[in-house]
Amino acid sequence: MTQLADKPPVKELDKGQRIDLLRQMMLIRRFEEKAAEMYARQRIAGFLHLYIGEEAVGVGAIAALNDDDYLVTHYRDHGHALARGSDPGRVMAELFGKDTGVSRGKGGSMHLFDAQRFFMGGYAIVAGHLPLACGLALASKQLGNGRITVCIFGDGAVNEGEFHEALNLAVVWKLPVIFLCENNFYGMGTDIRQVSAVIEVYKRAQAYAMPAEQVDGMDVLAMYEATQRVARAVRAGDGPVFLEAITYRFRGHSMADPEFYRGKDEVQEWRKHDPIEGFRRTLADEGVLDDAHHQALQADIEEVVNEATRFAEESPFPRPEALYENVYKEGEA
Amino acid sequence: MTQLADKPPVKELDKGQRIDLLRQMMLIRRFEEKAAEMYARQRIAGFLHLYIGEEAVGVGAIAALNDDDYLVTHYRDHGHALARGSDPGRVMAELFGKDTGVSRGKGGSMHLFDAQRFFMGGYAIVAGHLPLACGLALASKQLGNGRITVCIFGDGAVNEGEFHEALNLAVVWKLPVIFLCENNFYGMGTDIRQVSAVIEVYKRAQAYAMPAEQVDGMDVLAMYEATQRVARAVRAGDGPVFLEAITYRFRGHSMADPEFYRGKDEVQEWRKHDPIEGFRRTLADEGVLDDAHHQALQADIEEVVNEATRFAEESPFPRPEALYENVYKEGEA
Amino acid sequence: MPETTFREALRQTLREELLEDERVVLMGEDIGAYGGSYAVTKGFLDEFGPDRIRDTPISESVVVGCGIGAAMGGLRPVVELMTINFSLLAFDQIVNNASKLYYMSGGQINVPLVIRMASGAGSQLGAQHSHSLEGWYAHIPGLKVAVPYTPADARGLLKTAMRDPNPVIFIEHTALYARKGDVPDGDYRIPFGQAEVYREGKDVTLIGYSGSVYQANGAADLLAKEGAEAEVINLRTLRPLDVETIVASVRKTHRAVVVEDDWKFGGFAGEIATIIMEQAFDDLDAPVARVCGADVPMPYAKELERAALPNERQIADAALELV
Amino acid sequence: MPETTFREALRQTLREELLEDERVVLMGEDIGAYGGSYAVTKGFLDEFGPDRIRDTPISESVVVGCGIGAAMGGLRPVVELMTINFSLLAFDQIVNNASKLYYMSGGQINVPLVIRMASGAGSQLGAQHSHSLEGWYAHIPGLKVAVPYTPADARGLLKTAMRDPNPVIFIEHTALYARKGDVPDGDYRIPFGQAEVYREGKDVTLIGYSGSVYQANGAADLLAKEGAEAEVINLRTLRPLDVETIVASVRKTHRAVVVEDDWKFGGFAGEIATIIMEQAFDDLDAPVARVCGADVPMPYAKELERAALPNERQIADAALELV
Ligand SMILES: Cc1ncc(C[n+]2csc(CCOP(=O)(O)OP(=O)(O)O)c2C)c(N)n1
Ligand SMILES: Cc1ncc(C[n+]2csc(CCOP(=O)(O)OP(=O)(O)O)c2C)c(N)n1
Ligand SMILES: [Mg+2]
Ligand SMILES: [Mg+2]
Repeated sequence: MTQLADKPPVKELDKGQRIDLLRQMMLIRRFEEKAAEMYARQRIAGFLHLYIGEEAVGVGAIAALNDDDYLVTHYRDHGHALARGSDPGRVMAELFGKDTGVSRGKGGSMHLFDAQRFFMGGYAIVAGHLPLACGLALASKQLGNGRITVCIFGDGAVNEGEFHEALNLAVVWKLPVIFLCENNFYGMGTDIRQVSAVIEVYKRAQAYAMPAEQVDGMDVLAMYEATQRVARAVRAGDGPVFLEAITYRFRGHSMADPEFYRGKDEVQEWRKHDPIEGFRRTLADEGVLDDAHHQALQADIEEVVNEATRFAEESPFPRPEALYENVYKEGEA
Repeated sequence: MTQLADKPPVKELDKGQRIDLLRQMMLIRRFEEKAAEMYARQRIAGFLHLYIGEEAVGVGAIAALNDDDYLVTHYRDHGHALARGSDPGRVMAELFGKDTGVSRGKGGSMHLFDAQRFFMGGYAIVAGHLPLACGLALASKQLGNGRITVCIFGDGAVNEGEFHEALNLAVVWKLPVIFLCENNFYGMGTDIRQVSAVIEVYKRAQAYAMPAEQVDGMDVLAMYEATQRVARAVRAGDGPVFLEAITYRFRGHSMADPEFYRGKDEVQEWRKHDPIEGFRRTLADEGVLDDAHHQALQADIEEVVNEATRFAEESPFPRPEALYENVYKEGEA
Repeated sequence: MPETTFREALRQTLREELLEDERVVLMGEDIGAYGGSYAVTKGFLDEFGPDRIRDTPISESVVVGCGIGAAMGGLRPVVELMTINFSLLAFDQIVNNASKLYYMSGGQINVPLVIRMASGAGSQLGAQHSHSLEGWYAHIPGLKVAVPYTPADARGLLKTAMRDPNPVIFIEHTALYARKGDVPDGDYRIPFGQAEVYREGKDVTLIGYSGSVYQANGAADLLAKEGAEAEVINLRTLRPLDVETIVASVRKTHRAVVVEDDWKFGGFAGEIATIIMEQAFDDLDAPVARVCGADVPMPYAKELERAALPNERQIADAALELV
Repeated sequence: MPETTFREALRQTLREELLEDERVVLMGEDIGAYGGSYAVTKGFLDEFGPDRIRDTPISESVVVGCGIGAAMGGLRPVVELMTINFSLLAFDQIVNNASKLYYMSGGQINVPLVIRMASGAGSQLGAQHSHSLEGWYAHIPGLKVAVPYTPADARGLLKTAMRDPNPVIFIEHTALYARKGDVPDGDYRIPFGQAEVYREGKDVTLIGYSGSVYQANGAADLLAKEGAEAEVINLRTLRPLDVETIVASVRKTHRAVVVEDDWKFGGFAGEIATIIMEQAFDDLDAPVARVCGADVPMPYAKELERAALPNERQIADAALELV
């Protein structure tokens, strides 16, 4: 199942593939708008972190990977799971805490897992998953299965000690990892300028002599291009690479966020760079996607999201016995 | 008691002061040779980490500080305490685990404390004291007492997450700290080249836009010069500075070290750069110190060390009740 | 005695301390611009400025270590760790530095530091965000651990913590922030090591702390309906622990149930049960019972989470089994 | 059954595992060029090379996290943390990732990882290097905790740990490395959750694990001279805990003393004592006694350290008080 062949360079993407990138972003957007609605209707609880505004980062990057490349990410993970191909119904069911959810209702929004798709989970301890990425990459290297690991985290994770330890180890052991930082300028309510000695995050990688670059995270093709290119080098055994995606979160940190820390105007300014609307226009200008086609896409996605919500709604909750299941695995390793 | 005035530039050091630098290095060397002897005679137990070969780093740096500047260091701390002026008898008594020891026999070799001299301790968790340095510096800044904090650690500490967190915070809050790394190329038995992505340690500071430089740690005057110069800037409020002292440990990591990991020839090569013999020659060449004077120094130091050992030997062990003392401080803060 | 919330009691007390003592400095993630993840420090940044209300990077280890160093250097820092879950990243600083400095230095250096952290589960935050680990802190000599239940506790224990020359772990159960109660004003302090008999009874002693006093008290209501008078003890601090009050109550009721959100196996409830056995063995009519969290990582699903936490009915039933 | 040391038993067993399964990889500080701080991995680097014997930076958190990820990715990693003191820096990885992944993922991802760490005090290493915190690991659902005492335990429990699909914390008391004993060769495995009745007796049950079995047994010798027959139990694993063997013994002797190096207050000894009370209350002639470490950070001075650790005489006296 390992596909050593890399994904095609961005210029070789055909119309269908490019429209699919738009479709994926639209799906994530709509899915999360619905999730927010369901949160308000108390179908979903706990923390719900929306990816709205950042869709191009995950969609562009993940499309450039092989299906069996490992993915580990933080708690803002709906978009990453959907981009990896997880079933929207099972993801929504997880948010609802249903037994049919990708994590059987035990993980919730912050802990989506889909091991079949090599989606190794969303993690809620900031930077706590970076070390796991090193380990997954070490395993791939040792087992020679040609897989690379992509680890997604935010600008806030960069000041955790584990960020430092993980980047150093990845370089020292030449591990096949892409560290992908979603720099949306805020860690919860804290402005990166207030807490980071160096705010161009990619420069932090210099301390480890790790190749690093900044990418426009509002441009899905730019994300695809950069990821596809560095993935080849990483898969070839050149060691880890660091990508900083410049992006912005249009919504609050989580559903509870009063957003005292940033101005409405700043948010408005960024909304002008909406990655979905922007890419739709590009495709329209290029004559790849006309309005009729776009409306058809919207309608189709509306249907998928409604179906996913219906599925979640109608699915059963975990049985009471489930409480004590999956604490330990039986048998031998 | 705060002395805002800085120490004089290196070229203004008079003969007496320069001879004293030599004397301090000689004292540390002799003190530790005796400690090793006492360890063999089981007067001292636990871990004993000798500073032999690295004396110029601590002596040069500490001489360039004010007496009330804070000092925090790692477990290889005898040299630092003696350079700060702690009584050799009380330091030896601590190694003996006596009640007269600087830490009342409760700390041991790795945990020398002399708060009166603003020597805020030796710490045994690698990099665990870097955060404390930030705090001491924050207090000085907030209280406006003009003190700076010098934090000494090894090359092995730079891969700990706390190193990263501390350097970032120090820059963000513009804290008056000098981070002084004693790069002796090995962390216990591990060669820095095996575990550090970037082996020129001072370059790690770039990730935080912290001024950094490399200093010859076998040259006591070079250490004094660099420390005196950066201490002025740090005290003036320019923020933290990073110093990397290139040095070498002539003995094993601790008394138990079989030293499989490095060649005898390498050690021999470095011994040629003995900081004490080198500086003695310089002073001799300059006519500052003749053989007679040097022998007098040696005799004097022999006496000091013997006296310190006698004091330690004759001092009482802590009373049994001491076990339960100093767990909690009584009264109000 | 104006009525106010647990959150507001903390806020007012911290504010008074900031006004009273220049050396008091607050540090933590999102305590400034964001206003505190549980709004305890709301408005402080504007009132006291960025030098005293310090938003930190997401770097728990250096945040706590910096608090320790600042305390060594003469400040009276209050570190907010957002939640106890993240304190695991600062564990080494707390265990190896804060708790040991006074001892290791032979009494030369003490650490007057307060570390606040929200604790507890119950709002479907999942396995990594639902810990109740205060028992671990109570295990460490050199630390003190405050576990307020009422808004009055919040004020009285925080005032005491702020004047303690030793490091204090201050636990705030998230379920309590919005709860109201009378709070004495002025220099109201609750000494550490003095539990409160929250409710008197003669048939069984229900022992809780922080959030679990609520379930214990609810169980006492059920028991009252079912004809048993339960005494409810609010421990207030775990270290020092008020053994006297616990033992005195058990000598009277001859039965005890310890209630704790944390996992039972190897948890702090076992310490309380053992101390009761050690000191009131002959007074016990039955073994001390424990009602604690289920021995599983916390699940997200609402009903599973509910089933994983101690509830009134379980506690009442455990008590009835002893009677 | 050749006689060998605890250290050598571990070394041979690890070597066999490395030879048998390509997926076995060792990672840790100074396990390669240095030969292991306790010489357990001596010679491995030469025999198996740097890909399988991986010297790591001093970065406990990523070392453990990398071990977890490697296990997720199909390897059978063994992480050596040098000592349990440094595991505090990897605590978040162990508590929040290793122990919870199988549950959080709804059973999709398990973590077959062994984390070895030296534990215990007694050689004057001071406060920061003398912890015995295995009880904390035993508190965490999702982990298993092995605490070998004899060289045979070392081999048998490590073999079992290497085949467990779950994360195992493997504790090696530093006082045991040089101790000798008979070690069965071949595929010798000791199932987790089966304590050993190390010595039979009818008057009192002395319960220990890891290093403390030694003091318990020494106390049994003293008691024998003083006319009491003590039964000594070697727990072998703390999680799972062999409650049956403990309770069966107490049913016979009616008295128990739990011995633990760690601090008593809030320690694991309290769990054992409570379980005995819960399950054998009517068989107990006296409260279960605990002999544990003194409630202080570990002092350096030899005599103070000795006084801070449980010793034969204290244990014997505690037992005699019950008889
Ligand atoms: C170790 C840790 N500290 C604090 C938190 C609380 N917290 C959750 S998300 C967050 C901000 C993270 O910001 P960033 O990494 O930039 O990701 P973003 O939310 O912006 O996508 C914080 C502080 C946490 N989950 N883990
Ligand atoms: C957190 C932690 N991990 C591991 C150790 C064990 N250890 C003690 S000293 C040492 C090497 C430190 O090397 P370095 O920082 O270069 O200082 P040096 O001994 O060379 O002066 C190690 C790994 C420790 N004390 N603390
Ligand atoms: Mg962010
Ligand atoms: Mg070194």
